[in-house]
Amino acid sequence: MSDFTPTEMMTVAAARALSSKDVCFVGIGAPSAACNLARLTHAPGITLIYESGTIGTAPDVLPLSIGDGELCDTALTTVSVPEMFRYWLQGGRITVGFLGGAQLDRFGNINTTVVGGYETPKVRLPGGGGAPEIAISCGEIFITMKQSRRGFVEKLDFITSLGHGTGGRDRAEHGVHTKGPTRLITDLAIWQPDPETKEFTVTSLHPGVTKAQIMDTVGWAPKFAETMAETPAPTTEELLVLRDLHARTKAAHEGA
Amino acid sequence: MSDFTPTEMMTVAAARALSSKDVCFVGIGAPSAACNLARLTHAPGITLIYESGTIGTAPDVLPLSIGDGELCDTALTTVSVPEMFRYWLQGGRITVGFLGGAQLDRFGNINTTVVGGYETPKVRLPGGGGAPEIAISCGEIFITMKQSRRGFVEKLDFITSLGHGTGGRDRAEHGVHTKGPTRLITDLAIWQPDPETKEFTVTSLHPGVTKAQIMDTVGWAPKFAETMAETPAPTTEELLVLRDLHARTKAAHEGA
Amino acid sequence: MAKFQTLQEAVADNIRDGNSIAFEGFTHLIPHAAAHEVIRQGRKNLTVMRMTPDLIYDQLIGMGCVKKMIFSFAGNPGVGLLRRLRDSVENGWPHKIELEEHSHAAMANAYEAGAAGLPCAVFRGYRGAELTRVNPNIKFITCPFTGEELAAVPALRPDVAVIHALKANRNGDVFMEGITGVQKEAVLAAKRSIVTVEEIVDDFEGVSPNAIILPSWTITSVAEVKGGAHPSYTQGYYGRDNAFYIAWDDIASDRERFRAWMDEHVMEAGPEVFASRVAGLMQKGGTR
Amino acid sequence: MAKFQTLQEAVADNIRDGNSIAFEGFTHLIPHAAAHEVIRQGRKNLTVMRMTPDLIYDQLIGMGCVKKMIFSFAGNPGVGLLRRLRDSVENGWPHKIELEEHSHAAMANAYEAGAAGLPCAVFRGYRGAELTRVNPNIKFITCPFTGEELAAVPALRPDVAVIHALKANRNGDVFMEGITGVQKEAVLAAKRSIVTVEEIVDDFEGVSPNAIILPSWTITSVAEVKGGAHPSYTQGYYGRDNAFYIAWDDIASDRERFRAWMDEHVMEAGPEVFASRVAGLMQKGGTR
Repeated sequence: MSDFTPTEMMTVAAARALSSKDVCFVGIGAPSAACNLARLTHAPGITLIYESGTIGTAPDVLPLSIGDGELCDTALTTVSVPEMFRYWLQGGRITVGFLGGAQLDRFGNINTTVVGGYETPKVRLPGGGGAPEIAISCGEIFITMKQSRRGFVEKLDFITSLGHGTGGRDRAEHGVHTKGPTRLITDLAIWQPDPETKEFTVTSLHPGVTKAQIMDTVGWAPKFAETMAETPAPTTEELLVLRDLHARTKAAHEGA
Repeated sequence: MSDFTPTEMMTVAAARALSSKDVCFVGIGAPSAACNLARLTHAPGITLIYESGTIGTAPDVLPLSIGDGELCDTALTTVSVPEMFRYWLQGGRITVGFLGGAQLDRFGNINTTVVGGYETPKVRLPGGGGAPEIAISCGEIFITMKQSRRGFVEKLDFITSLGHGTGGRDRAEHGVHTKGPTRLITDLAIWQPDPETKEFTVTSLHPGVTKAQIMDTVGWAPKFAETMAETPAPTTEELLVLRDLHARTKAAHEGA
Repeated sequence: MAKFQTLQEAVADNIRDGNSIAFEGFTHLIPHAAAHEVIRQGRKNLTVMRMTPDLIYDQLIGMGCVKKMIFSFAGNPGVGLLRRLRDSVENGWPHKIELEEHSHAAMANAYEAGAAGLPCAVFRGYRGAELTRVNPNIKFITCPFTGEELAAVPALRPDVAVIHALKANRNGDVFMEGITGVQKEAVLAAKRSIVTVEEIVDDFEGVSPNAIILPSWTITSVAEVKGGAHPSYTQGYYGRDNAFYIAWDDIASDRERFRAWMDEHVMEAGPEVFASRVAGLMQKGGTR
Repeated sequence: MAKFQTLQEAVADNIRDGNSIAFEGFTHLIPHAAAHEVIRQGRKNLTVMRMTPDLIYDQLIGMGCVKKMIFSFAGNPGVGLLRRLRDSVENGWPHKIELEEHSHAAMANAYEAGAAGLPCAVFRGYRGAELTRVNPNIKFITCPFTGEELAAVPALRPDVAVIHALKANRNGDVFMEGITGVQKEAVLAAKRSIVTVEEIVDDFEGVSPNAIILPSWTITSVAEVKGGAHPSYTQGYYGRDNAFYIAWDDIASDRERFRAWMDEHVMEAGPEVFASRVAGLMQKGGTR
């Protein structure tokens, strides 16, 4: 089974970064697929938390929304949303939070608020939701996003949530002592922040991806690690489990 | 049934001051008896809340502690203690709170902390518990206490909870806009604060009680209203219901 | 004590032009039937607040009911953007609404503070986030013990909270379970409240001693509206109509199509249509 | 993930001389067996915190384990004063303990702030109350929106939280119901935690989706101790031993009698005695 899509590679690479010891604050979309893939393969002990209040959930199909009944039905317990944000997120209990967005810069700052000016936007995006505090309260942040010049920009139109700020020690100077974005997993590569500058650097190219492809899909001059790995292709088991999950999800959401 | 004890008169008088519209924050002892007597007689719709978290409770026997299982078993629901103090007490949802204590002054300030100095007390009392915030957050406060020179003092050894402070507008000057103590119900009389000075004034003597008895049991020169009422004696029904309640309680607590 | 009313009466009695209203429900239990009744009764100049404005706020905005929205995430969950909201903000149709934008943590804490009778909520938030530049209702205070800077936002205290719940008993107490979001806080923070319920029962048999119950005396009006959350869902009654959420993206993409849909399904309909909308979703209701 | 241990192991592994410990339980579910084990293991210089220090704190203080106590109401509920506490504070026997005294609202908010990872709790409290004069850990801050002064106290973050609960499942998740006080907050605020439970079950059948459950990964050690709350109670298992609370007043009134009781029932006993102590209280367990 050597055939796989870039999105599948992204999801599989994100899933591999998780372990049974993690407590994940899961967002809808790629993060949800990655976290549940990890749970169904190498990380059966992983704890998945959705901001709707569901703790230790194990959905059989992926939720369409952050609060599908499936999440509550399969959770260890479900708490109120104020409790979720106070005791569980702000309480420092989450090891990995997932973020993504419309725009990302080289330091992992994210924009999900507006394209254009805030008062008279070209596109009014949904806004931050949980992101501003997910970004600062989780032990570390994984970002999953497909690469494009529209999304990977030199300068954000709006800083919805803090990554490494202007780089270097800027994050800590905001009084934020969690690690921030430690991994950017795209459809083309895995990026990690430079230990000093905190600029995202490509550390692993997905199978068949070239440096030129990376440069063509990023709005700045990307840095590459001196020794880059090649991301191992999805295994047969990973692909089977992921495709099964998506097939069950599709059937469930269309079945209404 | 003309025979009744001063404690029974106190409990009955306190019960009569409550209505079906009240939401009461109930303490153990006389307040608990009074609130449940009201519920079992003229105020069946009254809502009783105990600080242990039980809301809308209807115990068949009086609890020995503020958190007896009986309170939870008969409650509409039971919430956590932080929620009780935040949403229900501080939220301004309580119409009547009950207080009592070791020492009381003429302005309804109460001491349940120490007799003597704070650092080297003669008697270390239990402390305030919920009282400091019950005193300021409830719509009004009823105080139930037996009169004695030891308890009704010229000056408190320690101000555990605010009544009318130094009188007049002092309570409002503390930034407290609830009514505070509106009624002091003792084994001998009913007292109400003077509208201007806020000093407790005897407005009704219990049957057979004389002014001299009041003066003998109070550590200051007590004020009497120009026209004092006589508290109506407990009715047969009130006494029957109260004694039944106490008998059931005694049987339950000794029965273990 | 809660009054049992029809939804029409409850909305007419409680919701007036210019009021601030929280229609809450976090994906689950969103009070669609009540929002439609507000639109039908033609209320205007509302300040609406909600953590996750989705279809009902797209509808309220598109129908011109809203003056200002306080929110933290405005999207069609799992589908995309809200097209009527965008049309208002980007093009001023039918008019440009005012936005007060927060994070989820801020909104959740602000409802909590409202329920707790506090003037503001204090939390660790907004560090390095640009909303602090555009929203003057985000301030910072200093912990008097550690010197740490903490975010503060005003408590949310709506004129009216509107929620949907599973059941009311004959006394007017209301029971919820599952994903309960900030609904309890919204009701306790509000001056008045309307609760629509799936059914009115004699008593809440077999529920936990710690069940999430709002006592009757904390609620203004209770109205039975079967299916009243559709296309949202009610745990144990019917599932989420995901297909409708997906379909909405198309309906809302065009002003004419939107108005036609609203005319047919809201303006010329009534709360009674909701029961039939969920008839096909019963087997997806979740069980426990 | 919680470790399943005997109570002896759990206490030995988690509780060290000089630690700060919250033994919580609001009348219900007070962890008596665990406190007795701490006394038996001879721990000293403890800073103990608890909203309602009652018999277990009287015992810990009388046995000389305590250096400092943080509390809001120290009484034998419904019976009277705590005689060993009084003997320490008034006469210095066996030594004088240090007191940090708060109101219930302050303690409850401080545990809540601890669970929420905040440095301090903010609430409307202490106005006109003299504790503000004697406790430097009560300060005031100003609401940046209204100018209202609000009380602030440091968050409670004990080294160890010790609680008693109804059940654990085989994964080490813990289930509580009834009057649950501040136990969840205490565990979430603490660095480590010990939970004694009435029984270990395969799964929590039939509980509410919103049941009060602490996930295994939030707990350090779980130990099964049947009757471990006696003379407090466990909802649905056994009732409160009111007669023992009344009897304690006499036992604790005299230093010799106290020491003799502690020797016989604590120092020369073990956690296994608790099961027999509740045998006669089963019919009073409360049902629902």
